[in-house]
Amino acid sequence: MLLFGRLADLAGWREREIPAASLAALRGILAAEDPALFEALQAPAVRTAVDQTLVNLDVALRPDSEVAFLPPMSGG
Amino acid sequence: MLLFGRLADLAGWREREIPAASLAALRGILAAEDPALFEALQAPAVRTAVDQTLVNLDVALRPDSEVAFLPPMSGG
Amino acid sequence: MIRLVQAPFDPGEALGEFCRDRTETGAVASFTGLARAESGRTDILELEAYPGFTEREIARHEAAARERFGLQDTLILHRTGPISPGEAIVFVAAAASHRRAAFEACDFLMDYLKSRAPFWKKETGPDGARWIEPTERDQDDLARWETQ
Amino acid sequence: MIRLVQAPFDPGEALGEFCRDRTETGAVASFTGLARAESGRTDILELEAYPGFTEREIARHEAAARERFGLQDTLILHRTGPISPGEAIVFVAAAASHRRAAFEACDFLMDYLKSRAPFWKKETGPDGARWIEPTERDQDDLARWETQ
Repeated sequence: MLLFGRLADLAGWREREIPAASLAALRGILAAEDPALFEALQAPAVRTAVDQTLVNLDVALRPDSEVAFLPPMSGG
Repeated sequence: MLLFGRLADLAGWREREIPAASLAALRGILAAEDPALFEALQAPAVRTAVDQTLVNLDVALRPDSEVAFLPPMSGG
Repeated sequence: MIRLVQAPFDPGEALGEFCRDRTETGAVASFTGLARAESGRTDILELEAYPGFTEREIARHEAAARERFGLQDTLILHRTGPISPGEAIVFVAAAASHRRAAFEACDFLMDYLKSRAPFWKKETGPDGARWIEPTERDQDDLARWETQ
Repeated sequence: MIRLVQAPFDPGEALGEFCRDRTETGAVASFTGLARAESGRTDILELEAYPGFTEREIARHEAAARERFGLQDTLILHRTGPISPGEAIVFVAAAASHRRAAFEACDFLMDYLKSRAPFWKKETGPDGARWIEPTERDQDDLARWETQ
């Protein structure tokens, strides 16, 4: 699981291995472990990518899936 | 007197000394000498500059005045 | 083409290379975004990307721009990591046969990069660090392309 | 600044110099016009200026652009004399704190250069020579700035 931008600052880490069978299960684990991070991930502006593809709904995860939480983006 | 662009091609010269007391007098000399050039200079799209300043009406000329006839411009 | 670059780059060199040997192009528009010192309020800018994902998302928008504006070619260079004031953050170039298409494509790509491309930007100055998010103006700029 | 140049120039070098040591700029837009071969129909382009007058007229429009768009700086390089396909004819750059102003200023200056700046342009190809005058599209492009 990957965190970017202010989400990584909030959590205090950028990358971790977390065993979970689905996105919903992963969110459940985070809710128990770090409620502030869980809350931040629920914001509508935060996008979720699974294996580098944006997803809008819950999806199943494989053991090697890469989940990334993306706060509002700004380049340039 | 200076000619630019297609006016110079039409006249076969780009620069000449022509004694004339005013723009109108200069045009008169050209009308007698080269009617095709005179005609071309009358086109509304041709601008006239005296001493590098655009003029719209007849003006008096000094012996060292520089008169330029400018056909439609296009750079870039 | 999109390239993420970690070291400072010269936008002039990028433009020079992009223009080279183009005998049928006519028009090349470019945009260079430079890091501002903001009178001492910003010491360092830090740009984070999601390698792989970031390039792929940008390439998708590059392809959309080429199609929409009938471009011959595009180039995007984007810095990641720490950036000092005066350094180039982003360089965008578009080649077309007419200047209007080249200008609009650069404008379109920059609006996208500012508000939608997968980058995260942190400014650090004497008052501490803050994450930059798209401004209302950035959102308005982007919306222009949706209503056309 | 406006400079008429007789030898081929590298637009990349011009942009590199223009961007150098700008710690408060943010945005640099540029435009490069390249001579087209038009699939063999054009061998050579010849640009004539009225030295002194041409620079002064362009400087007046540069000043107008700086004022209108709140620019920090502008640079215009324009070739004169014979130009081969692929060579840069014109380079325009505008520096501003926001990208919209920089883009619009380049666009504005190019529209002016195409239709009103004191240059005369002759194309020579296998079918002979012809003088280029502003197209209807160039006139329409220019008119956009008058109605705003």
